[in-house]
Amino acid sequence: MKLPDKTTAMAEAVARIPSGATVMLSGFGVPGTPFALIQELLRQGQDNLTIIKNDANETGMGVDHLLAQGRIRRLITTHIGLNPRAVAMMNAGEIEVEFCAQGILAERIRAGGAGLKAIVTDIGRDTELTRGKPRLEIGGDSAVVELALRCDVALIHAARADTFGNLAFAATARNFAPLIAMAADMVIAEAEEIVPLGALPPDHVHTPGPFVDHVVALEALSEEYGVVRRA
Amino acid sequence: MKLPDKTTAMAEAVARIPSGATVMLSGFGVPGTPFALIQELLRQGQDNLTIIKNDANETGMGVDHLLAQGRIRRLITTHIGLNPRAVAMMNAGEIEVEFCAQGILAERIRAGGAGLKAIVTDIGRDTELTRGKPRLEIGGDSAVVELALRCDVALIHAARADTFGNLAFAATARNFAPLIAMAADMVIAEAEEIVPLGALPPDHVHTPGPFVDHVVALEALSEEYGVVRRA
Amino acid sequence: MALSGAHDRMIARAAREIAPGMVVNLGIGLPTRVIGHIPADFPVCLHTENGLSGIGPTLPYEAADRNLIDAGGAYVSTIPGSAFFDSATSFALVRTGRLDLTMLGAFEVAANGDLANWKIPGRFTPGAGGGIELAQKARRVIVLTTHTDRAGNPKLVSRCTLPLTAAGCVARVLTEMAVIDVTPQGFALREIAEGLDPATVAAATGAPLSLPEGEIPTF
Amino acid sequence: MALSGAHDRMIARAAREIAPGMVVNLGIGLPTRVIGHIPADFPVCLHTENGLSGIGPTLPYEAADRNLIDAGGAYVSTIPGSAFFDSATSFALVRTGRLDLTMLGAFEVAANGDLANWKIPGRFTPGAGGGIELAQKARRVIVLTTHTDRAGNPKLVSRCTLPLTAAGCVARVLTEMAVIDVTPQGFALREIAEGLDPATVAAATGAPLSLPEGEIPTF
Repeated sequence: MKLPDKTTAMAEAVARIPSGATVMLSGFGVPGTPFALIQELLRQGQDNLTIIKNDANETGMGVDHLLAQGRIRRLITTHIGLNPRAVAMMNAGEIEVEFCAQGILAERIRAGGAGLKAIVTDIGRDTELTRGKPRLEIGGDSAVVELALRCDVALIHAARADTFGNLAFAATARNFAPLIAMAADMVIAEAEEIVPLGALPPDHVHTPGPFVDHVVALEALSEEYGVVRRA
Repeated sequence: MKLPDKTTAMAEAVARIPSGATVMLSGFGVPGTPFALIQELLRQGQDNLTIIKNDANETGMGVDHLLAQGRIRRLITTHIGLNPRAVAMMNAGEIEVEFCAQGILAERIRAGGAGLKAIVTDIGRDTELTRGKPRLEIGGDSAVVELALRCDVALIHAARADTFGNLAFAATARNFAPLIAMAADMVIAEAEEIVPLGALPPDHVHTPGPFVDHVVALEALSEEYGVVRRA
Repeated sequence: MALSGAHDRMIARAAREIAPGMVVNLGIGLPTRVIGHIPADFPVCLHTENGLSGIGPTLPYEAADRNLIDAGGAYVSTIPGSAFFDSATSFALVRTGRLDLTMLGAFEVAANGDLANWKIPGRFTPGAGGGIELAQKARRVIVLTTHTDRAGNPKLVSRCTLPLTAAGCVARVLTEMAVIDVTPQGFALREIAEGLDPATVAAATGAPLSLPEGEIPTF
Repeated sequence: MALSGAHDRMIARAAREIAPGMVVNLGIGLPTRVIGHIPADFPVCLHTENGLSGIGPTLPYEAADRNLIDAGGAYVSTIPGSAFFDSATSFALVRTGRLDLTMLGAFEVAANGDLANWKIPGRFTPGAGGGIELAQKARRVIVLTTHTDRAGNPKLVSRCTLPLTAAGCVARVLTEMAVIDVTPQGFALREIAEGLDPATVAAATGAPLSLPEGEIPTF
């Protein structure tokens, strides 16, 4: 037995994404956002996308480029407060935005990733975010049924990947990556470093290779990862 | 900021478990079973326990001791085929046994560990294992509502723990440990090695310290872990 | 944002809410500043919902790690015993009551403990982020906020007018003017900023404020 | 358990079901033995539900790692690129269709693809283990079993009498006697063990067995 090689050229991997696709993106703020895969998506021109990501990045970064070029039809997210364009486009009705409590977005994705249909929770019970969602009586208490989320493609940024697609993430760049890797019909991972089989210790793999379809090497690290001076 | 010390003496930690408690045990077969904590439970005499574990171990090991001494009232599990005593006690009505599909047991525990009320799944839909469970129509399909499981105490075997309770598991000894660590009101982890704070790289921790209440050092490794010759 | 002396004293006062051994989440904005007031040898575990337990000191630009931020985007550090985890695990910790305390910002806090901090309809809708779960599931929720908004309107109100983050979740409100508890009878003044009198606090509060008998402790 | 030549040929035949690049789970019992027939350089990822992708060769007693077993308890090994994970992640992989193929044992397989392999009421109830999810969610389910039980009763039946593991899940049955597909019209003979004739197979089968036109391939 030896494990198959899944390394793929960037352009070839991204070309498998059709317009109209539902795409999940890793990243919480900057760390973990797959900036290079997003750039390739911009270059290739796919549009009418449904994007599922924790946030909409900030002006001039990641998701913001897709918004600026009008590629996004719908955004499922938790917080867009750092992207004025996202807020403005939402207010103008140019994109649909569905907000979710952050941990419930994580769990809905994970539920899709675990092959479940839905989760049942009391989170957001008293808020407008759960208005209209089905309810279920559990233990005398009214709980909300939150449907599992899956996507056509997950785009992931990893610190290291081996050729079979085992992934390791760095620090808080992990965030949603292991979850969306489970919830996609096709997973494309860009990696800062591609290592030979056996270089990632089996106990330290964050996303097991069987979830990953394509591993793309990064030639250079996007400037969007750079540390910025904040006020 | 420095992280609190949670090292506790074995007897003191286990003394916090009352008779009648619901106790989750890590382990899939031998690897990961907390044999020393089980031995201390035997010594202290708690009974009328509800045990939640993947399996009932084999004759003369772990759960089997608790069964032999009549300490278990109810067992929630996936497979007891390797423990003739468990099968016999079930058939004789001396213990209640609730069977669950293995991955659904894992997800019910994880749901409890994620603070969810329930999960919704199509697994086991056509089997007697889901008979009597509530159903929910999702996307025109009938799915089963599986209630989350939580417990009073989780007993866990770790390869390494630091003094704050960060845990690392070895190979297939990981199995249910990270899940039950999330699903318990109190988590007691026995560790083959207790290392100083900082010795476990933050990217390689399997169970984060905030989930763990007590870390117990093992003086010797139970003989029950020994490799055995099989037919 | 530069803080006045009163704001600084509020932050220092907030730090005293943290008891040894706690697991604490400090929300975006003012609460994050509490980190600077925790002594280096104080036994506490700070959690950030983007996937880190054991937050260390905030780092200056030169020392920052591009992969290591808190939920507000500040460059933070680790300490011995830190752990990274994914977003699902992070909120599992929140929803199962493993957070002893969270401090959150607010647009409005009501006398019944309701909190609104994610949406001002038609004006600003950043989204709820992790706030709903922190508010609903931390064992103790303290709101750390300016007593009034920029226009001078009270943030402590009889009933929230904005969409709720969570109902009945707030135990205590800490402002530059006062420490106020949410009680079954509504807001109750517990401590007051040095140099202020209760009438001034009451006037800046948009709901009845009960005063303690005897002298009011200051901070 | 010692295998006869016919059983050995069945296992070797089963190995040929595995295509390059597949992710495969080999169930407890006979299926596990297929590992021994996969060439060292064959590109395949073997999965075991107790938390390992990339199973390597089974190890003898002397070389075993006490922490490294498959779901059947056999001491296995890793290969370059193996990964360990918890039980929830392991079944996430199963339930989301990441398994191209599973081979399972059976008490009974019905002509409509129903599988029963976890309970013989009143006699033996080991529990379902991971079998339900493997049967229900792997992209292709092959049953690998002796053609009859110890008493000589057929395991291939018109309708399962035992409690089901999953309904309509089995695509193919591989025994020491034959390769039989489950089709909309019921069992269909595809290949036959060398030296056997179709009538013998049909007689050992508890449901109608359609025969192919022309010569029947042997294995």
